[in-house]
Amino acid sequence: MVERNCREVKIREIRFLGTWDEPSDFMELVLENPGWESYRPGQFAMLRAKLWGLELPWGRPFSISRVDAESVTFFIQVVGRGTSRLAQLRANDEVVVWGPLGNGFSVLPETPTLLLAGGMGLAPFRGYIERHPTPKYLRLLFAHRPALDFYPYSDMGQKVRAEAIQERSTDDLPDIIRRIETVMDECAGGLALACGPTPFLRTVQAHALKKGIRAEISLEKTMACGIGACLGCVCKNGQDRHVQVCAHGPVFPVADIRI
Amino acid sequence: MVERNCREVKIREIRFLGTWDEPSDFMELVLENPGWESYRPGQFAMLRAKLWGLELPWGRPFSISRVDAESVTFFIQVVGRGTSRLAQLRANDEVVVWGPLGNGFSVLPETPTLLLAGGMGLAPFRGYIERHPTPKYLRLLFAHRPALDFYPYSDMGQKVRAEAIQERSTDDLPDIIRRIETVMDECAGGLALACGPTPFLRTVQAHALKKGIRAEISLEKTMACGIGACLGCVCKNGQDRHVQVCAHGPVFPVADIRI
Amino acid sequence: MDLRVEFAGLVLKNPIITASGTFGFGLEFSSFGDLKRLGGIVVKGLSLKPREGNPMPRVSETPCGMLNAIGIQNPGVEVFLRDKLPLLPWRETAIIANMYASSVPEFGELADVLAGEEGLAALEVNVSCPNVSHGGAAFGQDPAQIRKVTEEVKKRAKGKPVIVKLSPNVTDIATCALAAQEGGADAVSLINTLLGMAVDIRTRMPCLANVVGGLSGPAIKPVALRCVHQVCRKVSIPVIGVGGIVSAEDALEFILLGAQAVQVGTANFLRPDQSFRIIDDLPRAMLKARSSSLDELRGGIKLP
Amino acid sequence: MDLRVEFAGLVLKNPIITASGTFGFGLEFSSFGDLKRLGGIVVKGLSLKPREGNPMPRVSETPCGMLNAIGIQNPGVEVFLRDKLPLLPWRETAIIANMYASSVPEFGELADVLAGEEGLAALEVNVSCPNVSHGGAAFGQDPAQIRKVTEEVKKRAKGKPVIVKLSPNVTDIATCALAAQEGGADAVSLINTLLGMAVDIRTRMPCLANVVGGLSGPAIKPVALRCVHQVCRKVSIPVIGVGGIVSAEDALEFILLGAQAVQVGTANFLRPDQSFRIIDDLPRAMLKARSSSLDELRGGIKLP
Ligand SMILES: Cc1cc2nc3c(=O)[nH]c(=O)nc-3n(C[C@H](O)[C@H](O)[C@H](O)COP(=O)(O)OP(=O)(O)OC[C@H]3O[C@@H](n4cnc5c(N)ncnc54)[C@H](O)[C@@H]3O)c2cc1C
Ligand SMILES: Cc1cc2nc3c(=O)[nH]c(=O)nc-3n(C[C@H](O)[C@H](O)[C@H](O)COP(=O)(O)OP(=O)(O)OC[C@H]3O[C@@H](n4cnc5c(N)ncnc54)[C@H](O)[C@@H]3O)c2cc1C
Ligand SMILES: Cc1cc2nc3c(=O)[nH]c(=O)nc-3n(C[C@H](O)[C@H](O)[C@H](O)COP(=O)(O)O)c2cc1C
Ligand SMILES: Cc1cc2nc3c(=O)[nH]c(=O)nc-3n(C[C@H](O)[C@H](O)[C@H](O)COP(=O)(O)O)c2cc1C
Ligand code: FES
Ligand code: FES
Repeated sequence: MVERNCREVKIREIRFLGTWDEPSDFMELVLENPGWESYRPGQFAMLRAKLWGLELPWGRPFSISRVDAESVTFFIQVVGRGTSRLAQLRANDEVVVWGPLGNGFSVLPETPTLLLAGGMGLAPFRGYIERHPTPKYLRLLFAHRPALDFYPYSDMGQKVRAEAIQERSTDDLPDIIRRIETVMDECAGGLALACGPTPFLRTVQAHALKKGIRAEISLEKTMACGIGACLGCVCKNGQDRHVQVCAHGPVFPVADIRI
Repeated sequence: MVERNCREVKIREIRFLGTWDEPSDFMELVLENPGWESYRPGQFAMLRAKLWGLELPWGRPFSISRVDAESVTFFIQVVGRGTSRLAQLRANDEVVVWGPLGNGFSVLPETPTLLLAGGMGLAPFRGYIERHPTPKYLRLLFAHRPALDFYPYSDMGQKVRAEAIQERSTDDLPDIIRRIETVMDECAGGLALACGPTPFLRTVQAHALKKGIRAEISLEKTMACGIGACLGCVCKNGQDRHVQVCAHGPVFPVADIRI
Repeated sequence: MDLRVEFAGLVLKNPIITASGTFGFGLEFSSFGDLKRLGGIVVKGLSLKPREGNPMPRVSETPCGMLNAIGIQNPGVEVFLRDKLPLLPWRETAIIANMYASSVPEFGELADVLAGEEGLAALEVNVSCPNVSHGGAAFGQDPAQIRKVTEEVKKRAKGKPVIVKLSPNVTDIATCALAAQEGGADAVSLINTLLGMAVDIRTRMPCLANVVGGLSGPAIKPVALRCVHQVCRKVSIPVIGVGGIVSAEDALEFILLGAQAVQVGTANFLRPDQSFRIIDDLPRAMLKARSSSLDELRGGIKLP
Repeated sequence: MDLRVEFAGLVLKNPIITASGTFGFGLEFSSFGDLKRLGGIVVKGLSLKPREGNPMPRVSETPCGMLNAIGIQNPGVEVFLRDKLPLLPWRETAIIANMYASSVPEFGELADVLAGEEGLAALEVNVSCPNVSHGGAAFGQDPAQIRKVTEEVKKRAKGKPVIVKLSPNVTDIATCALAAQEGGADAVSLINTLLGMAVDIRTRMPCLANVVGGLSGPAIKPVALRCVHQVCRKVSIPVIGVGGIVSAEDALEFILLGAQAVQVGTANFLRPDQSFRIIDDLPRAMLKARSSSLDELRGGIKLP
């Protein structure tokens, strides 16, 4: 495993992918690689811009979206105080990062693997696809609300069999849920990996448990430390015990966690 | 008098004049002019960068250094939290300003007027010289510690009779004090205006009172509101009453204030 | 959107009142906004005689907050009534006198002077000033004293609403609020500042000449919300929320907990038009809370 | 520069101790710095039996601070002693057990279990947790209870130093400190968190499932400094300063007021190597305070 560390690195680039709903921007944040080549997709890092000063005492967790020799990319939606401050940064500004943190998704070569992404849940799968030893076994189902151009989807769609469904209104939800269940059934002998909003994960979890499909889900919780120390990000595990999502997850086998 | 207002204006330029002593930078901050053509030199404004967020709840007071049709210039030394955040700004960033605030220096046409500046106290005299109806009556004495290049002195020296004395160590102080007293004596029938650190002002005040020289001094106090409301910036006046430096000053006739 | 609020005999255009000591006598702000637009103005603390206040330094900035130890500098109640009040738009905006005294009889005397003034909508009794060696704080930390002061002021208020301003520097603020209610208060306002301190390691001196001072600003909002929550559940009189409010959302948080109105203090230093901006922003914040009526929102907190 | 401090039978490499609940069991931070470099580590609050703690959400960020209502989730003292303590560098760094219980006898039992452990340098008695409905807070707000708990723990501590951690949610913290001293405490640490609250106007719910929680971080530093000042002037036992410390300068502020050492809490979330950075930075901050010795600086505040 790579050594977790806490480093100050420079921003190489901030690419704005578009503005959806006030004040929600989508952006890719490209940082100098702090030495994370051997990260496992599904792992995340805590980010903190130096200009936050003390007003926001916590870093913010983001999935590591992709890593190459020189850089690390995060795919970020502006939703609040920290993310809007990140959006104000410019190339060469410094950010503090610590990671890679938590557990990544399982990688089973030559096993049909279904990637279920809801919205920003797409982020970790970019690196997952890039690093998978047998990408032709991968299949991506992407459920989204804002237009597809805001996401790094087309890139990913070129590498694996991919399908996107848009939720234009809540009326579309039953169809989407059905579609998720259908593709999960189609992959039943393989592995299903999911990342997205909680209701989305609930659908996946319920169906996987019902059909006995091997599946893993990546949870999102507000995090203060990101390293298992504050006990602020817990969920109940299979034994009804509180476990830290940052340290024991964020990726859990579906049967091991209550959401 | 110009209407005081509170406006968000863009930064046109930040010119770094040099770094003296860690972490002390000297810079000129040029902002869009919020409509301050009729300001009176010696007046100040409160500045607040939007990126301060809530961590620093107060604006910061700076003398208005010069104003032209399009812009307002401040001359700023980085000494702490607010000024170092100002130094991180870039052109087109927004700052909140309110002003012009307080009282400016007296302007007496065709009266020999001595401008006594200590360090950053040079700032207001730049505009004073530019706006004076009879600049040939002006004379500038500038006491400084960092090298002269860090200050907008040469500009000013071209317009009026000027002299700079550097304090290289505290051993130089007696000479500087003597020099101040000598030039004050030379201008005794006119007006002496002083802006600078408190010990500098004390020298000027003591000598002016002793010799009955008409003189005004500009005081510096930590300010929260800048408009006379919080009572955080008071000094005792001639009647031993607390008066707000921001609203009753920052420029006071020497006899009216205790420092 | 109708933002009017009525309570304790007060009728306010909107729930945004400027807090004592942070808005001067109001006039200082008149070039930054129209004072008539404010829900109310609580003026700087007034005493019977003029007070010079504490020595300098009196204020110190802290992370997301500030300390002050002004020591109730004020020109005295007579000068206020003669020189300041007539210039304020008291017919259009509730002007509230903040009262400071160091004994029960003195509070009574001060109430006598203020009660007859047509221009004053209410009296706010400051029993919680941490910045004067005796008086203020001592009163505010003892429920029996709070009750006595309240009774005395109420007796002489000639029907004007009496608001008692409470200190958070106590083990149990709800008991203090109850004492005010029993003393006849028409409302309570809370919180005054938290007792705090700052030091400068270079000079090795406290940052305030008074050594300790009152902490205010966004830093204390969580404490203020907690106090308002505790008090709203204990008393039947109206509550005015104060502490760390800088935005319309912040104001609605207090109202959600049951406050009738709020006071904006330190935020007036963020920029002098901040109270006006908060008022402008209230309708947008109401949308965010999915509400079109303050009455609907008020006290609507969903507790587990 | 010699940064060693000795007090209450403890010998620390430097005055920087990590605060309970913010540094886990220490091991979580071992890849961000060498634990042996710390002056001490106070581990997460321990109870006799394992505790699951409060429901989620448990934490909420506030301006320059945070609220927590973890509710002393911990695996129980046995698991700590068996699985965690042996992995800690207890020969090189003072490991301090933070004790939580809901009655005097329970505190006594817990002390019995901990007292014999070679790996523990001291016991810290948490009589000030605001996040558990009974016990914690109630104890910490009553000097008589503080004294009783202290006596009980001290009696069973087998000579290990007993530190009593005090709550700021009281009218008079110095009296609480005196009660600890009279009960036999070897030192007091202060402050624990301020009782606070946050609400979300969109959901209309409190941000914490527990409704109220403890406020910590830079926001509370002025309150912590004031409390340490008040206590240092009242007690003769050593004082450990806690609350809002994020930098070496902050640490020296507390020492200037008389603290022997400090604890760093919320700052560990700013970045996980922050406590180590504070230690690295101490010599520079000492220069700023024109001092080359902590003993020279300690209590050196110049009061008017
Ligand atoms: C393991 C993990 C991986 C993550 N990966 C990513 C990622 O790759 N890309 C990404 O953009 N985000 C990701 N997130 C979510 C991200 O951490 C949050 O969006 C971010 O912390 C919000 O910070 P903020 O300061 O902008 O919002 P805050 O100011 O802290 O919150 C503002 C408001 O937004 C709400 N809010 C918080 N998070 C969200 C959300 N996700 N959606 C809608 N509202 C929200 C809060 O409840 C609050 O009311 C991840 C989270 C976790 C735990
Ligand atoms: C009317 C008026 C006009 C002013 N005009 C100018 C001007 O034209 N140009 C300019 O650069 N400054 C000017 N100042 C001073 C300026 O306001 C302060 O330097 C500034 O507010 C410091 O803010 P900060 O946040 O960087 O420092 P803070 O973080 O608030 O303070 C940091 C530390 O620096 C100390 N400190 C504060 N001010 C000074 C100082 N002036 N010198 C040395 N140490 C200091 C503080 O005591 C504190 O310990 C003026 C002040 C007043 C009252
Ligand atoms: C500079 C200053 C002066 C104050 N003076 C008074 C006062 O005279 N009377 C009073 O009751 N409260 C006074 N206060 C307290 C405020 O009215 C308010 O209760 C407190 O600041 C908390 O609100 P805030 O966080 O919005 O500032 C003062 C506060 C400040 C910052
Ligand atoms: C998440 C969290 C958990 C805490 N848990 C404990 C605890 O178990 N026992 C205890 O005595 N204090 C606990 N505290 C209080 C801290 O030890 C410390 O007293 C307080 O946070 C103030 O210091 P700070 O401002 O540096 O964080 C906790 C604080 C936080 C933020
Ligand atoms: S974020 Fe601190 S334990 Fe997970
Ligand atoms: S800065 Fe507020 S009165 Fe001068």
